[in-house]
Amino acid sequence: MSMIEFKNVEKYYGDFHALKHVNLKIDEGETVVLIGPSGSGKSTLIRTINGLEEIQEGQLLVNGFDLHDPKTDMNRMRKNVGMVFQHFNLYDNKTTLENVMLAPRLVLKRDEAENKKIAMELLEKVGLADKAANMPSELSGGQKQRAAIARSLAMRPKALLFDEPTSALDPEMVGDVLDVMRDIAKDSSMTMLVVTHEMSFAKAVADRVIFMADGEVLEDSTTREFFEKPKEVRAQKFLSQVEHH
Amino acid sequence: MSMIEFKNVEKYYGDFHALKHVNLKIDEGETVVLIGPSGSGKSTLIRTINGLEEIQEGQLLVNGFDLHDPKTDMNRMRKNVGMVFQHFNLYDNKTTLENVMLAPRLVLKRDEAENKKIAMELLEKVGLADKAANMPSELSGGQKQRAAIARSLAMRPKALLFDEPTSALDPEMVGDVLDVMRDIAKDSSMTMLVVTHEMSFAKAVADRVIFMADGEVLEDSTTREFFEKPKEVRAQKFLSQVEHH
Amino acid sequence: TAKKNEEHQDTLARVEKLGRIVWGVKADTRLFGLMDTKTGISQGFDIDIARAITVQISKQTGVPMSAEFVPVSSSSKMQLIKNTNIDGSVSTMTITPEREKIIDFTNQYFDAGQSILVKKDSGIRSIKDMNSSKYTVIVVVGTTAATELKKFAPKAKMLAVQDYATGMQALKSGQGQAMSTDNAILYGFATENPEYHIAGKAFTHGPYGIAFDNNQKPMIDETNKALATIKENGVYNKLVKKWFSNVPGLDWHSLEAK
Amino acid sequence: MNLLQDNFPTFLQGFGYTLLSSVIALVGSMILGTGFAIMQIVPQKWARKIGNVYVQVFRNIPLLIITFFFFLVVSKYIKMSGFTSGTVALMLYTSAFIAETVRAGILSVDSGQMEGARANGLSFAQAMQHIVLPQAFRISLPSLGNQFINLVKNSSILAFVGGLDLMYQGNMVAANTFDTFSTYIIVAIFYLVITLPLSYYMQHLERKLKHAA
Amino acid sequence: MVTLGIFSAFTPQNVLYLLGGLGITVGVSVISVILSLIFGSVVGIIQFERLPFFSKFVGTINNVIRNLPLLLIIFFVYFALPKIGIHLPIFWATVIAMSTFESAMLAEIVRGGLESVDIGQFEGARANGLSNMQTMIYIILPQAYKRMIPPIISQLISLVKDTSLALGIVLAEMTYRGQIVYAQNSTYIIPVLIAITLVYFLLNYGLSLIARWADHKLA
Ligand SMILES: Nc1ncnc2c1ncn2[C@@H]1O[C@H](COP(=O)(O)OP(=O)(O)OP(=O)(O)O)[C@@H](O)[C@H]1O
Ligand SMILES: Nc1ncnc2c1ncn2[C@@H]1O[C@H](COP(=O)(O)OP(=O)(O)OP(=O)(O)O)[C@@H](O)[C@H]1O
Ligand SMILES: [Mg+2]
Ligand SMILES: [Mg+2]
Repeated sequence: MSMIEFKNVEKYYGDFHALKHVNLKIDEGETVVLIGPSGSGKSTLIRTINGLEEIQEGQLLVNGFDLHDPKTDMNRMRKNVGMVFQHFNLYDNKTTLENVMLAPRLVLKRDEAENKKIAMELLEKVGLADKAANMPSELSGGQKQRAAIARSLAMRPKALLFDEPTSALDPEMVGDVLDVMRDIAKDSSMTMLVVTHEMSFAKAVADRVIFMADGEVLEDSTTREFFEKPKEVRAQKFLSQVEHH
Repeated sequence: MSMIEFKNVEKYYGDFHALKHVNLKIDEGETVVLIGPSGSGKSTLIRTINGLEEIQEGQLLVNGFDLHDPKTDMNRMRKNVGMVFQHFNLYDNKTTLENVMLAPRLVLKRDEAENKKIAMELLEKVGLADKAANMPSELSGGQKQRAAIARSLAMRPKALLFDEPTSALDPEMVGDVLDVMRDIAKDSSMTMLVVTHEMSFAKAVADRVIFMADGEVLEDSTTREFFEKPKEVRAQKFLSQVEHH
Repeated sequence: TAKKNEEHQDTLARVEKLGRIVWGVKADTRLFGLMDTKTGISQGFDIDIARAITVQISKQTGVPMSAEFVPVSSSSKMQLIKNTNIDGSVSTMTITPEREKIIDFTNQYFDAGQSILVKKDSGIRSIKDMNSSKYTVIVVVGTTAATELKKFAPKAKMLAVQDYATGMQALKSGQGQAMSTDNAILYGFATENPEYHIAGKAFTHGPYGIAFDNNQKPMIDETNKALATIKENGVYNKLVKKWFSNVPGLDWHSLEAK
Repeated sequence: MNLLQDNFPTFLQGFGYTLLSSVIALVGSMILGTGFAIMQIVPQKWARKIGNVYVQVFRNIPLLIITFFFFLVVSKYIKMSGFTSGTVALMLYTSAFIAETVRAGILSVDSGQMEGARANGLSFAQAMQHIVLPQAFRISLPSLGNQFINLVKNSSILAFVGGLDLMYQGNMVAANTFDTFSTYIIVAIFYLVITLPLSYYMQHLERKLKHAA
Repeated sequence: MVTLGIFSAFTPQNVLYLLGGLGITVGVSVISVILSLIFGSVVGIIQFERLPFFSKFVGTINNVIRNLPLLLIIFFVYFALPKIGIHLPIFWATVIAMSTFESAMLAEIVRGGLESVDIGQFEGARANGLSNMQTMIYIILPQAYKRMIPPIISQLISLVKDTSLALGIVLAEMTYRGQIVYAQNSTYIIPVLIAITLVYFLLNYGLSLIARWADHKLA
């Protein structure tokens, strides 16, 4: 069953055509990596999936919800789709633990004791149990990102979206975050879509790689195919640049 | 004849001992590079030389003026000592040309026609003649720094102080600024004291290198001596870090 | 506690020197001093009296003087005299012993007493009916009514506003059940607002005087003399007729100088 | 200072009413102001328009006229005392300024906070209430404090409508004693007792926030 | 009754009378604006300069004035100052009271504006040989004022609105004259209040548009 499906999607920022005729299907449990040069529309695409950006034409189905239909209840849809941002976007006014517990309490009305238990388990899992009582400003970048992942997981989403989760981190922090993500990807019921420049992560974890440029999906292949012989010239060029770096 | 002379200088910020027992002599026409780890007191030292910071003990002679003497006329002293800052500090409300012309007009009462001629020559020299009418906000970082240098030169100072003039610049801008500085250093009557991490510049241009750490001057050697066999362990360590980078 | 005022110059000398008398007059009080929006000068009995007095003093002293008018409010008129912003005041000002300690009054130029203005259908017949905490009586800051009210209806609440215009509006919008001040002033409002009338007889006696700063005997004497003259020569009665002959329910002849 | 002794209860009563009016108006204007601040940033165009018109109107007309309007016009239909009229006017007037302050505060909260909360499943209202507003209030605390100081000062408008406040009682004492100089000095001291410490505290807060930034 | 008021309240003579009040409102405002810009700048600069003792002293006085109700200051200048021999005609008493208060408010804006100028601008100028005074006049003030235009205009809007308080001492400005007009006939009250409100609104909204335009232009 497909978890996320783009059908002839067009997205404009004013006059600017940011997503051009996108067709894309991601099945439940799949782990997909989305790559492409800066400004190609990766963030735009991923943000449309949980409704942070509206699309202007086509159909976008997420977990059965039609996002282009004004009658769709976005808040209900979002319960099932988590998102992790480049700049973490932790709640600056809440402790790490409260960051994780807030949405389940408010949205899922999860029982307080259970909520706390689940939250602590998740913080344990991402290696932050000892930072539960700290404020985000007291965490390092890598810790922030792991907290943000725990926060997303607490909602028990069916799909998780990552928008360059490691690119704002100091190099020594990247590993920890990727480890956590790898862990999540192992869970076969979780659908993951990840924008990243970490090619080693993509090679190791992704089932499929999607390459975008100028708002278009240029290539959509299995990981092995993509890294061994990318079909598109621009994808080849992009790969050589990224790996060289 | 010595242009700048520190004799047992002590400088405190409140309780913090920022310059410890500094003794230092820089002769007229010398080009000296000052290096050291972050927080070692380089900026503090260079800022005392044109009176932006007060010293608490010892004697500091600049071009014959005793800076620790409250009777010293700082404004007169400053006519002879220019300074170039890391963040340029151009006058944001004046054009490039006006930045260069303002101090000579107000302080030296230089004749307007002559002032303009000199200013344009200097802008020519730093490669900014075509930006004379632009506001600082319209210049790139490298252009700003070159304008700041021209502004300092317009006062025809005997000494020029540089506090990390290139460290706020994008890499591709650094070269142009260093070129201009190299030019100035060639003028044998100009005394230059430069805080920088650009070791290639130091090697090529400096007569002497001074190494500071924790508010103390730890080493004061000729450029060749310093780079070939630094005496101090900390200087060795520092060099290896900087050059590795 | 009022300070003595020796340092103030002699008012008569001042007005003679400047050739004008600056009178403080009301601007919001029908019949006595109501601003004429066309001329920007108040019109009313007080203004006409001030004019007549000025003319008369000019005659008496042989110094030609003009009358100038500055609008004052009940709350500001005392201060303005003390501050010599105005030379004198003809502004429905009741002569009271407390005030006489601080400023000087001439002989009375108009007889008045405090009353209440109420809605005709209110059932209130006199101030005594209002001695209850369920009633609010509207007064103007700095008037004698504010002090007198405490004696006659101690239980009633008091609402003091800055001027009569606001007071009347406040009465109409139900901020209080009565407005209390001199009957003479209330007649003006009753004329204007037929659904309101004056309830009961005046419960105080408080004639109006023309006021000057204290220790101004020469000025007081000149003014008293002028006042007596216009009462004698009929000018005063003409003004009474001009302003009060059309007030419903008022026997204006009783106001005439005998 | 006989004057102070003789009239102390009067001054104290006035002080009490000034405080009471200020606190009521503060609470009311915080609620209203926050509401209108949010109206100005929601996606719905019509709500923004209404919010904007409200703020512009109340910011640009004198408080005195709003007060008169309630005291003389509205009270014909809804009974309200001078104190109430003045306090309501004060509340509406101040709420426009608070709306501006809070709106600026909200806009200065990183947009990532709202996005993070929405993506995390919170509704717009929940995200506002739990995440954005608390941060916005913190940022705008110094200017909110200054609004409160203005509010206390502006409460002197009650004197025009018999609001029993400090200024009103001061006028009464001045009218009775003619000792304007001492009276107004005493009134000034009473006002300063509230406003001056607040004002110094706000300056301190402002400096602290600036350093933190 | 209300509709009747609307037609008869605005006779030519009433309108002229109210416009005269507008003239006084504008007159008081303009003079006070000029005075308070001058004094506010001086006091703000003194506070900013941190001169030993003097700046603290001026700052304290400024804080006291700033934290008093303007209405109190108006009453004080008109009713209390004469006690110590200072007599002012009503127009000037209003102007002095408003200028005193608004200067204190503007001084705070000026101080804040100066403090928001990057310290590097001072250092650049000082190192370039400019004196303190020259740095202030040629470099700091021009930059600070540019940034201060919007808050200064908001303060000026307050000033225009606050002229209405002078009705407390019977200055014949617009609000007072409005009262006089509806004292003639109480059905005039609603139309007169609305008309006055509208005039203030247009005056101040105009000013705030200028502020917004300036903000845009400078950003
Ligand atoms: N809110 C917006 N308004 C207008 N244009 C926008 C907006 N957001 C993005 N764009 C434009 O849309 C294009 C795609 O942007 P997007 O952020 O999706 O790229 P990206 O692939 O994520 O790039 P990067 O790798 O730099 O994050 C860019 O040209 C960008 O300038
Ligand atoms: N105004 C100040 N008040 C208090 N401490 C200060 C001040 N300026 C600098 N310091 C402290 O003095 C020490 C020396 O600072 P300085 O800026 O001179 O170092 P630096 O060698 O220039 O470092 P960097 O390479 O980072 O510029 C540091 O510990 C710094 O924190
Ligand atoms: Mg992106
Ligand atoms: Mg430094």
